[in-house]
Amino acid sequence: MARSPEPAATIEADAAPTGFRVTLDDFDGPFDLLLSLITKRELDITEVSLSVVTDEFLAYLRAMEQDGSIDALDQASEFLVVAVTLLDLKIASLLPQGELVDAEDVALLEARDLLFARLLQYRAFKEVSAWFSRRIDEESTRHTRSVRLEDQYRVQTPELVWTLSVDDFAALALLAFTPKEVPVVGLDHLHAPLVSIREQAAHVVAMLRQGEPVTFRQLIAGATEKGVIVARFLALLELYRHAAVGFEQLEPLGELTVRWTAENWTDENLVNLGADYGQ
Amino acid sequence: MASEMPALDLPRALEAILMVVDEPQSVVGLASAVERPVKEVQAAIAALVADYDGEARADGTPGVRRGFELREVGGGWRIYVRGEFDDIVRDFVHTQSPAKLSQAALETLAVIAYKQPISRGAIASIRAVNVDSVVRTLLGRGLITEAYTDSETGAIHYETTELLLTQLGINSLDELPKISPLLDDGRDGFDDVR
Amino acid sequence: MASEMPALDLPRALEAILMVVDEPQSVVGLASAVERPVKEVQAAIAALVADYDGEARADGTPGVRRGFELREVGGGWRIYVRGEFDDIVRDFVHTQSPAKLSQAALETLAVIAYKQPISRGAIASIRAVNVDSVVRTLLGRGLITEAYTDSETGAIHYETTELLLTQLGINSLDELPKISPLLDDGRDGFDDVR
Repeated sequence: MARSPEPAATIEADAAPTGFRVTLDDFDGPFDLLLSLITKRELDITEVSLSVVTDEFLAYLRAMEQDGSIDALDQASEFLVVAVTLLDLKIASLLPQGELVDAEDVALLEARDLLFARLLQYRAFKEVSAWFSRRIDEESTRHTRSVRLEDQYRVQTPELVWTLSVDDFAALALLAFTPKEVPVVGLDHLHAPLVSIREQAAHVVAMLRQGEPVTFRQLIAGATEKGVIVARFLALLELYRHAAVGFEQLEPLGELTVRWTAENWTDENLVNLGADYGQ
Repeated sequence: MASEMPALDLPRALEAILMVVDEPQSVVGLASAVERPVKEVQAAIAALVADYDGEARADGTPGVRRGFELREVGGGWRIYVRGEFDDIVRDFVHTQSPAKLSQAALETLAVIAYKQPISRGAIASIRAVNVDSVVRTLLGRGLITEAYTDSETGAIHYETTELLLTQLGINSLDELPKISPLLDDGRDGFDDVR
Repeated sequence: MASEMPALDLPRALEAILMVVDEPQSVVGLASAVERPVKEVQAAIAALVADYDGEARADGTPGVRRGFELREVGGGWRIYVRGEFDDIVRDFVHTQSPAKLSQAALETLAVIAYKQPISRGAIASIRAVNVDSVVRTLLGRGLITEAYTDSETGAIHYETTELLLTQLGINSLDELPKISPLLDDGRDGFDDVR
């Protein structure tokens, strides 16, 4: 529950392995064991490529999907705990040192790690929203006693004390009709502009439809806003879901190459893209 | 007080009140209405629930499982038609079943439920989309409400309402499924992502 | 039909219906709802009356005299609070309905006055909050009434009553001060809000 902060350290004690295993250069085993080792400082967090873990987790999810076991929210959420803890650790250990030479690599790495975590968080809410939907549906068929108050009680309610003049009343109406808008003044500069996944998907599709495989790096070239990078990544995932693109990555942390694979693609597909994301 | 009113049959008085209410009634509210200690009222409610559920009485007499039941939903107690009779009563009640929430609205609702109180900006940063119209929809449906306005940023923070609990058929936010502690302390890592 | 549904527990089905209906129900109407002969329904109702009155069951088990009763009023059956609990229920209702309308109730009343007839959903979208309980209060106070039910959506539309005019000291709604232009075309702004 949102109000009962659970220290991430309890994960360590809970060694029940999730089904998700990772294979890295110097580690091969259950993902939460990986975390255990890191928290016990037996493995250097900076050595762990979260982007590889991301890819493996996505592959794992795909496998679960094919098994039809994607409902395993428990497993997914347990994984989330681990993954985000990992991310926190990694950020903490990366920031003060900053040893990596290639600034672009660092930026890409961080962006991808953040994407990874965002994706996981996104999935968690998406999955739990199914519970909301189911409960609301179930409860909407329930009937409660809600009948008019019997006249004898109604008559005996205390006399209404009315103090408003007709002009007061009109003023009140005016107040009631004034749309309740958030005071937007002075807030815009605090936030990056919102990014439309669909618009970014259009950009991605335009690049990919030229036929040549494109690297993810190329796809986000020139994008300065993290939000744009996030949106392009989510757009790619959405396109993948629609079997419109294929991915290729030869080695961990290697170049991610995206290939256009759609056979029947119309702009209508694009219109529906990202609908799940509310825009 | 109890000694002054020895005649008051507490379970009967409570069921009389429950006949006229149109909102869930908290135990505390009921206790003040009947002028009895909360503990007694709690016990009487438990007895009523068992009674309507048809459990045997203390003396072993078999009970009758009623066509209605007493449920604790949305922070209080209320009489409901027992689930298996919902189909039969449907024709008698012109419920305006509200339009279904969109997937986007459900997800936004989930974010607010787990991270409340939360500002629109913070929701948007999690959902990666503009959530203004969805938040308005949820406000209009009474599922969320304004909790407070941050005095510094002017950002309105939202929280869920008791109506949401009622519509979910639960009594408190604690009954939401656990999704993980990450949503508490994992936040910091995401704040800069928009 | 009865042979197809041997499992239907008639008294339980009837009490489920009687728990949610607002108006007294005729035996014929009830019989058609449960698809049983009128005679059976009559007998079941008589049994329910005795049951709620606490008469001993057929097997001699002593009954419980409920805080509510089943009464025939105006040619139909409805559940009412049992007379001896009137005082307690009245006290309860008293404390629940203060003499003054809340700000929320007044604003909602103003919305209805200027936009009538208007559905609850439309009010909610203008007020950006759930207005169910406020509408009930206004109905209970006799300041608004149900104008009609939209045959397509089933949405009840509300309008103000003469009592409101009296309270405001005006003779007709035409005497309400104009607050346009907000109102003339203001609706469009709310249409996307549900």
